[in-house]
Amino acid sequence: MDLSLTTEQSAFRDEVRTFLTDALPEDIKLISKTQGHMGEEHYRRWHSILAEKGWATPLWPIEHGGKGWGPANYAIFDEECHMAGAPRVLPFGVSMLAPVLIAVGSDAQKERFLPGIQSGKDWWSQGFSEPGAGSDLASLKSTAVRDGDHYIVNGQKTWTTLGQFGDWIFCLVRTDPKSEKPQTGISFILIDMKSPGVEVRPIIMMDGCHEVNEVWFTDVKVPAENLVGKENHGWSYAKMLLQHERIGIAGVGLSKEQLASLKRMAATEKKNGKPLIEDPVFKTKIAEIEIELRALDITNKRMLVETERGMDPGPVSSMLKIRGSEVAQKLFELKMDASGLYSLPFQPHIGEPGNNEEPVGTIHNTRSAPTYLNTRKISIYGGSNEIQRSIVSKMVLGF
Amino acid sequence: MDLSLTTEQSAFRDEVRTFLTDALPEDIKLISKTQGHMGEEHYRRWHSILAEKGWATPLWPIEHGGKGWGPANYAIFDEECHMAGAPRVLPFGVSMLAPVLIAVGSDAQKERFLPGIQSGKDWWSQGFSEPGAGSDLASLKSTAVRDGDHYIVNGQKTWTTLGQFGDWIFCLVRTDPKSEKPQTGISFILIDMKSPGVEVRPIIMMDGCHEVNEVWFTDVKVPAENLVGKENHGWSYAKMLLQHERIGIAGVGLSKEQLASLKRMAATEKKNGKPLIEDPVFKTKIAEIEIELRALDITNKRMLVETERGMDPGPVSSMLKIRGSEVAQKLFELKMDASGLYSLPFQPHIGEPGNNEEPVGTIHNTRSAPTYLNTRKISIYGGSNEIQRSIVSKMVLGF
Amino acid sequence: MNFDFSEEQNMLVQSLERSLAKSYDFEAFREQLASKITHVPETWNMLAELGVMAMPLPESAGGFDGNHVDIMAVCTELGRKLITEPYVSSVVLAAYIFEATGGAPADEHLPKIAMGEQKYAVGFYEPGDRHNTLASATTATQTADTWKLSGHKAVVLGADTADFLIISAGGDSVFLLPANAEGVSLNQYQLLDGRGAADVVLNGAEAVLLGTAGGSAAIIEEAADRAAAALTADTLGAFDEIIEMTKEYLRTRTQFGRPIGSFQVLSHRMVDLLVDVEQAKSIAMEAAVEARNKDVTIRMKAVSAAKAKIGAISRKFGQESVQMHGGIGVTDEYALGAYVKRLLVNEMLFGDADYHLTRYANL
Amino acid sequence: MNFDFSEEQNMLVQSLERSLAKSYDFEAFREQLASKITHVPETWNMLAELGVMAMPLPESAGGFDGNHVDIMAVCTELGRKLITEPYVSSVVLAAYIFEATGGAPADEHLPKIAMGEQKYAVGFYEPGDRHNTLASATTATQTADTWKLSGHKAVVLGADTADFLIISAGGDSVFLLPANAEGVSLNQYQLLDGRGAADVVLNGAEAVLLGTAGGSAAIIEEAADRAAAALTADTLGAFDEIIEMTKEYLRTRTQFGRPIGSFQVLSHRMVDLLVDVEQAKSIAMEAAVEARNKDVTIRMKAVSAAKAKIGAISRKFGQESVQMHGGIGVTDEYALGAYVKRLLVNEMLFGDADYHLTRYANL
Repeated sequence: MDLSLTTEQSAFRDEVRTFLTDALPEDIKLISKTQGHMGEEHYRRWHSILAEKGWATPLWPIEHGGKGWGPANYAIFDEECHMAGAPRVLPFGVSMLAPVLIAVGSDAQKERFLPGIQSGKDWWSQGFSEPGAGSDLASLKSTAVRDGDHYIVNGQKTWTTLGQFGDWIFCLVRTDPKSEKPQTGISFILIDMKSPGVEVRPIIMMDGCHEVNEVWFTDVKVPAENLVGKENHGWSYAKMLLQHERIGIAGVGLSKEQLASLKRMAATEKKNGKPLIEDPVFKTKIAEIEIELRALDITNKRMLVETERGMDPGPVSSMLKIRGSEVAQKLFELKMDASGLYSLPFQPHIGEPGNNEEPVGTIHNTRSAPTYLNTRKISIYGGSNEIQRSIVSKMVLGF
Repeated sequence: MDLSLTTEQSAFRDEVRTFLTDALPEDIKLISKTQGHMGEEHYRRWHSILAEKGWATPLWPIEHGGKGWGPANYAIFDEECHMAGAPRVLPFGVSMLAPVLIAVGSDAQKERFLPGIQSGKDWWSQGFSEPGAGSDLASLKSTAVRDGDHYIVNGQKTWTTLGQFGDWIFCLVRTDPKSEKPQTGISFILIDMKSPGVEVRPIIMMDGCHEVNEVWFTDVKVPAENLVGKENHGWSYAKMLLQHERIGIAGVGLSKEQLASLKRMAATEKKNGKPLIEDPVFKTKIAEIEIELRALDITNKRMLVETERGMDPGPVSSMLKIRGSEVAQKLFELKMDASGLYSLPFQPHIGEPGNNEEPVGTIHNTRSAPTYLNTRKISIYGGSNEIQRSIVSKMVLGF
Repeated sequence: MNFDFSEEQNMLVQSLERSLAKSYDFEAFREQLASKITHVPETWNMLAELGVMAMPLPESAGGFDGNHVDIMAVCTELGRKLITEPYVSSVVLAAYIFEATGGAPADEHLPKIAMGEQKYAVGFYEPGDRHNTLASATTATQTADTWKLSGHKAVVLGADTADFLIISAGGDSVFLLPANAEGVSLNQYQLLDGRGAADVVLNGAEAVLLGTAGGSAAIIEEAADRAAAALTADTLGAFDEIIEMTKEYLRTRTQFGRPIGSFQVLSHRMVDLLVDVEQAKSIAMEAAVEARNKDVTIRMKAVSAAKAKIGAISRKFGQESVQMHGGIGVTDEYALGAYVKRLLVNEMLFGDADYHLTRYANL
Repeated sequence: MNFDFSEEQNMLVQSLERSLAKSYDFEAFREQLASKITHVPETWNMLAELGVMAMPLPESAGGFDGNHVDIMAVCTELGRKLITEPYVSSVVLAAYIFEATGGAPADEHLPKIAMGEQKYAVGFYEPGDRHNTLASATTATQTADTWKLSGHKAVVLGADTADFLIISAGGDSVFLLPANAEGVSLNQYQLLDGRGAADVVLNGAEAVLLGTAGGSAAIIEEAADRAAAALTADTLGAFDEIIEMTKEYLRTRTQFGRPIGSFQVLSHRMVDLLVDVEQAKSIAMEAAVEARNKDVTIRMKAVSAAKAKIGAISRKFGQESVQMHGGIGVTDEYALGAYVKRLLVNEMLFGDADYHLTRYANL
């Protein structure tokens, strides 16, 4: 038993740190460190910096231009990126669509799409959820009807994260409305968002920000060659894809950075004339969540090692998602508590390009409540924590 | 809106206090105040003191020897009894069986049984639960088969509280094994526990004490006149009976006494050389539960007033049971925490008649962990908190 | 024991409900918010005409000598309808300070509060001193015939649209000045839930002393307690709406072919919220009844108990109701989020749960 | 990174499992308890023969120079089988103190610990001073050629059957004396879970100084930390058993015609326990790896994190597993209660969750 990094892992971590120190632009870092919202340009700029280094798609197989890292190295990379304040690499193209294309896509599709994903030229969106099909994805209603060389797509997707910047979207659509089970008769299809009949409508979140969208399809013509894999087999590709969300699902890097930021805030804020961090009750709350995170960090690494060793991931990713989201949400909550009255002024667009508002309190205070509200989504998206518990229970208890 | 007692209620509370000061024997009070287990003699002695005053059965209608108190007065009485350290009046005869007899018993049954319940001469036990029928009472298996003037009873009851002292037991038994629904075909019957074929076997609880029992029936002959109400209608009488558990279900008196005792302990125990009650973290824990109890006290009184006014009690008793048990259990837990290391020595029979052991720490410390363990039952018996939530949900949401 | 509103209070609630139902719906509320309007004169005047401003004031000021249960009745409705008017600032905080300090300013301003003719905002808190009601960095300097105030008051509720400000200095004196006085600069903004506030920076602004110099610490604490009690009532209204919305959603939204409320983990959590609402009502009642108690310990205990407990319940309510709704719960166009934000603001103003729990534990 | 036991450790665990499975079942355990037996010589000797006593000791004392992960491996099995032998008292606490203080006493006693020839108990805590490891009311007075101890040590684990006692005085010195020495009176008892302990009252009892006078505070703290780490491992074994028992019960017990595990409120709570067990394992591993770290802060942080977290999880485990079982969960004849009591004892000894959380927060 040895909980420290191996020599190779330490060296790798140092390499990542050096790279981040050199390559991460200050303006982007500042947005992260102040809980701001990244704009399209920030995401694209950071993606191309990473792509140049070959680190935008490090988990991809080497023959497709990846680095073939194992999950442990990726976890080190992910954590260092969070701690440094780098934006996340959006997963939709890189870690959701690409593994499916690599596994079941045609050679033409691989050739056509993988380079754009890797370079970041093509911004991909995900089109799974629908208004009546969130946790219960199998009840989706969007349709694609074959018409010669094309499919005609109709329907509505929702919760499309950053879809307002999307060039392409991969969608689950119903191709056989008469199939017996709701999971069958679904296909996986790639749609150019510039096609006539595609409309993106913003959904404003309760923190006032535009992060997700509805995407409407009205008689959209999609070339038949954009079907991925076999018609009516989309459900199994979607399941494969969702499994790739596992690495980093515990959000250890995110939470470590939030913990550090919470401590900085609590050292500045005062309670009864003394730094809040010295208040016995608040200090105890910080200690509790810090210990939970400490345990989560080790649990996460244990699971990664098991996975690298080939163990069936089983219910592990669900367990990491449950506890990881709880830890992160608690940290955002404590940051709001630490902010006191200055969490209340509502300045949703502060720091966005073109907005020159000054924060009423500090930027950390001002963003604490909107961020708390926004991150309630962590326990909802990607399969709510209730769904995750049901998955584990099914596997472990049989119910 | 006025949260204080009315003049009449204040006067009544004073009367109860004076009575308790005069009439409650010191030795019995000491057992309560040190979380001890009452013996048979203590229960019987206190019952006859109350019976003499007419207060053993104050909720009974006046024509049956009761006082006809409303629930608000009873709540005052109940709370004062707890605070003074009086034993509870066992509910089995007084508040469970008697209301059923008064409602649907024959005149002969009323004449035969009510006086013994009132005086405390007859110790009644409850025979509902069975090994396979706890929360799911309708699946009970004990049978009573009519044979001339008698029923022949066979089967097993369990969790029979203090059944080792019982003179009589009221039971639910299956009289029509072929009925369609499990709830039908059940009868309500009174059994003399001295009858041949009745055997009481102790169940030892994890705190080491003998509080509940199994009661086995092997070809027990029960006179047919001991059937209450109509054959096969027992289920509805049982439901009627369980509703009478409502008053006092929030356990406000019990919890108030525990809170007072917790504060006394925390003032004596030391942490870092200072009284534990001055520790900011522990003090905050006490404040939290004290506030919850404060709210519960008012909620309980509000509900009583509504009930006296004739409002359908609806899901109220379930809600009071849920929160009341949570509050009480938290208090027992904090008392154990306050006890520190001296909660660990195991002295289950200390203070029982004939046991002259000295407690290793103080008696409060020594009893804190066994009491914590024993009172885990509060959220299980009388319909677990999960069952209570389902009852409320059914009424409020329809599911 | 009596846990009901009086007949007058019930009538008041009914007319409030009717009037607010007419002028307010959620779409109108969203539009108001988007236009950054925190105060709608028609609504304000309607409240004045209904008498809910005069109600708690003394008869001498044209009021009806009401009590804090009246305030509870009103504030519950304001919370229920997400009303952003600075009612608490004028009618609870400022009115009480005028009453308690008396003299000519009281004679002049109380009738204006009763009629809704002027709006007032009261600033106690200061940057860096969190929930400390008696924050004391703001100074008052006496000159020949007046006082000059300097300092910074944080997140002053209603100060964005107030005509007059009441400001504490040194933690134990209170002063009155027009919001547009020289030396006053206001940084005005909306709070999370659309109510208005401002940071008030004073730079030698001329002001009138209310009551005696150094003699108002107890008045400041009572004012904050009364406001805290009022906000717990406001939260009750929001709780009711959240409960209704969530019950409805659980009943009607289907997943896997059944209403999601039929999933036990959701229905049981809903039950816990229902229990919490009853507890919240009980403890808010106690705060309303005791908010004006002359026994300071009784008042503080009741108010702190209510503010701490309802604060904790609010947090749980926000989290649980959003989680039970799923995605739609975090969007701006669905009313739930607006109520969740209302809860947060009520939670933090006039002492958060931590502040009041600590105060309670030390009483 | 490597989260596994070594091959030697796995072999050790397997032979322990085999040997304990032979001698122990729950009925035998209940009988032992009822007879108030806290130490069974056959079990003790079996542990000695398996080498688990020698294992963590230095080679010079006939040991195998093991580490604290070895201790973790052993203690997990002891907890799993509810073994009441005073292993931690002798092999973790006393052995470390001898090692750290050295000299003739170490040379004499360490080999006896390694062979299981003598049993030792170590007393730090005192009445009224709760979880303070450096409790200092016990005094040591130096006479011409020896030391005399007076004072009261509370709930000394294993002192009921120990041959020798190690006692701290003044919070910074440690002394050795035979348990049957003159001036020692033992109030012996079982703990909740059947392990043995005693309150030790010293009345001028003659004792040998270990190490230097006033120089052992750091040793006392490290000893307590090593014991605390060992108990978190003991708890892991109990967790495993509780999980298995509860899963089995949820799968097989039926109510309303279906297995109770199919009720979502129960199955989801079970999942939370499963997550907690993974967290507990992780943090206990860290405590085992760092329990002997020369960097005191690293050691204290790791041990306090583990003891606090596993204490909190233990409380939840006890409550949830009992609640999911219903009535049978609170009876003595069903094994669950025995494990729940084991958790409680592990939770409270060598600093409870509150003590360690506070210590962690202050580091």
